[in-house]
Amino acid sequence: MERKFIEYDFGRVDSERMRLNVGPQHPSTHGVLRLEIELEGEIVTDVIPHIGYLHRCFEKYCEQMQYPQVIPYIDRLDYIASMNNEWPFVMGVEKMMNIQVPERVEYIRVIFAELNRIANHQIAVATFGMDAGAFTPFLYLFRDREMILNLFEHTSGARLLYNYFWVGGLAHDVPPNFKDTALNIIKTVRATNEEVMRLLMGNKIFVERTVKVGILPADVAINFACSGPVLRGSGVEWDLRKAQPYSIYDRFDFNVCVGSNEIGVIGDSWNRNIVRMNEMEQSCRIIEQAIAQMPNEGDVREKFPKKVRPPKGEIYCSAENPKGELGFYLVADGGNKPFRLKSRPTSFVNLAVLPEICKGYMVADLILILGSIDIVLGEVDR
Amino acid sequence: MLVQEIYDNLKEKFPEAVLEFIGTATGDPSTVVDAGQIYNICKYLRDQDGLEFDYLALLSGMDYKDKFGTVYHLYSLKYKHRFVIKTYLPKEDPSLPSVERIWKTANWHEREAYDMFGIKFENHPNMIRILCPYDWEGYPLRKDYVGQETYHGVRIPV
Amino acid sequence: MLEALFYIFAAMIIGSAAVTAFTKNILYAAFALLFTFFGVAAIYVLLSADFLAISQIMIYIGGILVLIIFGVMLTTNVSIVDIKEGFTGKTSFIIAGIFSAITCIFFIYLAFKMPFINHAPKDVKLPNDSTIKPLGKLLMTNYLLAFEVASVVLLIAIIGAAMIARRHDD
Amino acid sequence: MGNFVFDLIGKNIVAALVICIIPLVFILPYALIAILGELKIGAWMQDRVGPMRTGWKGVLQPVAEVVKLLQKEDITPTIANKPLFNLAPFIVFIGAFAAFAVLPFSEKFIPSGINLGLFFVFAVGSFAVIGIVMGGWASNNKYSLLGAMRSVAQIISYELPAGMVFLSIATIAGTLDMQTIILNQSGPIWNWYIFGGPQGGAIKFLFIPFFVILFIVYLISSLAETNRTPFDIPEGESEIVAGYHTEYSGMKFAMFFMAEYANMYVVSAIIVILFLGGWSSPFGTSFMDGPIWGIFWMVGKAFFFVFVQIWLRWTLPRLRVDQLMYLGWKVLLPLSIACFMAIAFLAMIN
Repeated sequence: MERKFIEYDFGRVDSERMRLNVGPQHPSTHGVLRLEIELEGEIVTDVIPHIGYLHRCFEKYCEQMQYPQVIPYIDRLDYIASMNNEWPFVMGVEKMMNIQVPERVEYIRVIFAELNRIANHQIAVATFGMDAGAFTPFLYLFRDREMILNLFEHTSGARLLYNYFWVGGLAHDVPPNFKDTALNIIKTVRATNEEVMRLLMGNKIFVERTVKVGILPADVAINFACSGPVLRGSGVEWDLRKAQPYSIYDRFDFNVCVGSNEIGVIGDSWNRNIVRMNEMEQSCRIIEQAIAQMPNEGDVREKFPKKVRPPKGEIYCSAENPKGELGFYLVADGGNKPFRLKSRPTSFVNLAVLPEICKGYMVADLILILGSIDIVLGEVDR
Repeated sequence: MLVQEIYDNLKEKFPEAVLEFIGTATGDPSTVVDAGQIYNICKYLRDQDGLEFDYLALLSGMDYKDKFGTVYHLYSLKYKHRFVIKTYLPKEDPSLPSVERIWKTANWHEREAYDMFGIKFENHPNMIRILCPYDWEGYPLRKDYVGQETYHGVRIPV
Repeated sequence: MLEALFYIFAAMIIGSAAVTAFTKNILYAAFALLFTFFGVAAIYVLLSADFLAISQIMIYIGGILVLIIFGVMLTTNVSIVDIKEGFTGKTSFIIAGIFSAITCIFFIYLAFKMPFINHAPKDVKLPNDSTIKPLGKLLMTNYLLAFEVASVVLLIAIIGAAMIARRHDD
Repeated sequence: MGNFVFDLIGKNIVAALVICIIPLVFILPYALIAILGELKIGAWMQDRVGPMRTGWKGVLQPVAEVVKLLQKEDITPTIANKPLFNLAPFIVFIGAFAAFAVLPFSEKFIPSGINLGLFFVFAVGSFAVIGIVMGGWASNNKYSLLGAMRSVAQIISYELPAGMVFLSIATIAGTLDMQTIILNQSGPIWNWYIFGGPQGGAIKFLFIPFFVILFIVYLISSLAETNRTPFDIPEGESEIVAGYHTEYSGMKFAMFFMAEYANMYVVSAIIVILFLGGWSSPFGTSFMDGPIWGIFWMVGKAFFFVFVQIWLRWTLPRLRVDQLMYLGWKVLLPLSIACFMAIAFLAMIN
């Protein structure tokens, strides 16, 4: 077959500038992302992200699958925060079918979602540190993440792709020592976070590297529909858990962390990460409260519908994922398969802002800015 | 503000362009508008005091079997209200104005809708495929899509 | 043994200098200079001029050669320019040949007329001690003016380079 | 003073060859130990066990890695400039190895006791620059070129503060010869230059702050000259993949690797010679002193600084290019010049 010539205009090419392909095989693109960057010396003048290397037709598959079968596919979107991913989908289907899940299920869901948020932020901060050349905090944070994954494994049987939140309940009940384990995890997480704050976030070199790098003003962030720590790092107090409380988040006392001018400038790479660090602490607080309030007895599977067959209609259900707002626009035609399931992929939307904020910085900064946005290519490409 | 009030406000401002209000028993109500007017309507929704939909959460392309469509999910961070707009497009050569100049985030969403459904967005700065390879044939999320058999000489498993 | 070393290094100098002169790739020429400079430094060592030898390495290899390579590399696509371009016709070839022949003969004549070749003592005893002390003394006494003037020239060069390299847009 | 090889077999060509080979014989096991140290110290700092499978507690891991590198396919990219691509690792290694010519190991062994030791070390550093540019350019890879350019800019910039440190020590010692510099510091521990040098009296205490500053300046510049963290910008793996040796594999990569480790030893040894008394014993001339103990002290002290480099690598993040240049030109250079002038002044009034 003859190879077609692909025409696309990426603007004027200046002969004195150098075009550099960062990725798809590059140590710090966090997956198979290809950035076509234009350099003037070491200054980045343009960035064109090319995505889709991991595209696997998620939405097309969903149209062929029955509702419960969709959940494992959803796990594979943002495979670092699978628990959180499943939530908006099952919540959407439950809303369509008018299922009120038991209290105990809600509490377990909150605890797991928050634990997974901690795990995700640990990876985000760790890999961000590694982008800056600090390797040791990476392993400290991964050591703690291991505990969270072990708990998930004991509960759901899987370490990464859990398939745990089901429509109307949960796949399994929690293990007997669940509460103690979770409290123990919180204790360790807090201790390590304190250490990481000193070792990494407060490190003079690290601060110099990340402060005033990749400044994302609040209005630009909103215009690009950024969400999660990227938006909150720019000082916008927007957290779906507070703004549109879903599930039982209105019962907990926690703060929405936003960036500040304290060390960096609002919206810079350092602030995006300090938001993540602070959110881990808030998640710990939520988990503590949830464990204290959680009912001990109750069946987590009693509300399973016999047939998952939402009535004709459509719903957009979103939840605050670690990376931002993950939503599913679900169109049901009354059958047992979704007519259309469109996801609002957080990383996809957040990545779109990258070309906007990294012009004029150096190559090394570009890598840091990319790291501070915290993308997962599984979600970008779907 | 309630969805109904926003709809009334919009209907008053654009009597011809706003076509229909779909309220469902379950799920979100939505408003169908004329595809050709989508840019003006969105601009109004963003800039009008009291509405200020500054956040485009999601732009999806749709294939309703007999027609195509686009769906816009809007938030207002200030007033914390949401609104859903829909457009319907003909089967042949679907195209409508781009809202990229209103919400930059629409850039990639519209490219995705083009990539998956072949819906063309006018005035879009860079209307090329985004997820599929640039020389892919067909629009995969259309209901009547039949995949390529080979791509650059490589057989595609079904 | 020293003589054998001398001939090895001399061959290296001439060979690499020939590469510098005749290669069509500018970068090869620049890198061949490395061996020329290094060979010259080695000859200095054989002459017991240790300070000179190390200065040769430092200034010529560490300074000038790096500068040349940078200049070649950072100038867009110079490394693929065909040097033969602009070489027009036989006339220039003949003129260049005549000039080089004259220069060559002149230098050979000069070499045999120079007093330091004809009148040098045959069995010169190379100094075993370092040359750094006498050099330093001479530079600070007899040749102080020349030394200082050289530094002024270098200063002017640095300031000029800084002026040229400065961005003019602000 | 002198050279034990010459004492043993006389001043002939065999002796000269033996002297040339001794540092090479030193570098190979040293590199293995340093690699093991890098792995194990990293593991220890990061709360893990590190390699455990090869040999007892994994001590043979570096050997396995060297064997792996030897067996690896030697890939030369088709669009690379082959002669220069193949030559570059050797030139880089020559640069590192040449410095060993003037590094004393003991009072009885220095490969070449020339009077210009410090100057020589300073000069042969430029070989590495040429080799790195050669490798980076010949790879025909943009990452390599970026890495090479960064590396050269970095090494040249940090040679200046290092040179000022050398000058200060030369001023106070009155020589550029390594052995004499060490001999000046022999005796009790407070004769070391970091503690103010051999001169006595109250003026010694005026010297100490300047020497400490110079010591820190040289420690920082040495990290930059060997491309170690936090100055590993030329090979910053998260930005430019591996910098100038992106395209190298197998033995040629091993040469670059070995050159880096050899350089680590060279700069550590120079720190020890300039500030910490070289091979002289910290207990004065009476205890644990002598040619054999000299080797122990020299290598032991140098290994401590190799350890410091490894330690920093696993602790600190990486700087950015402009910050690196800022530090080199606007902080270290003025600081070292000021210290040099102060020391020259103090030496004059002393």
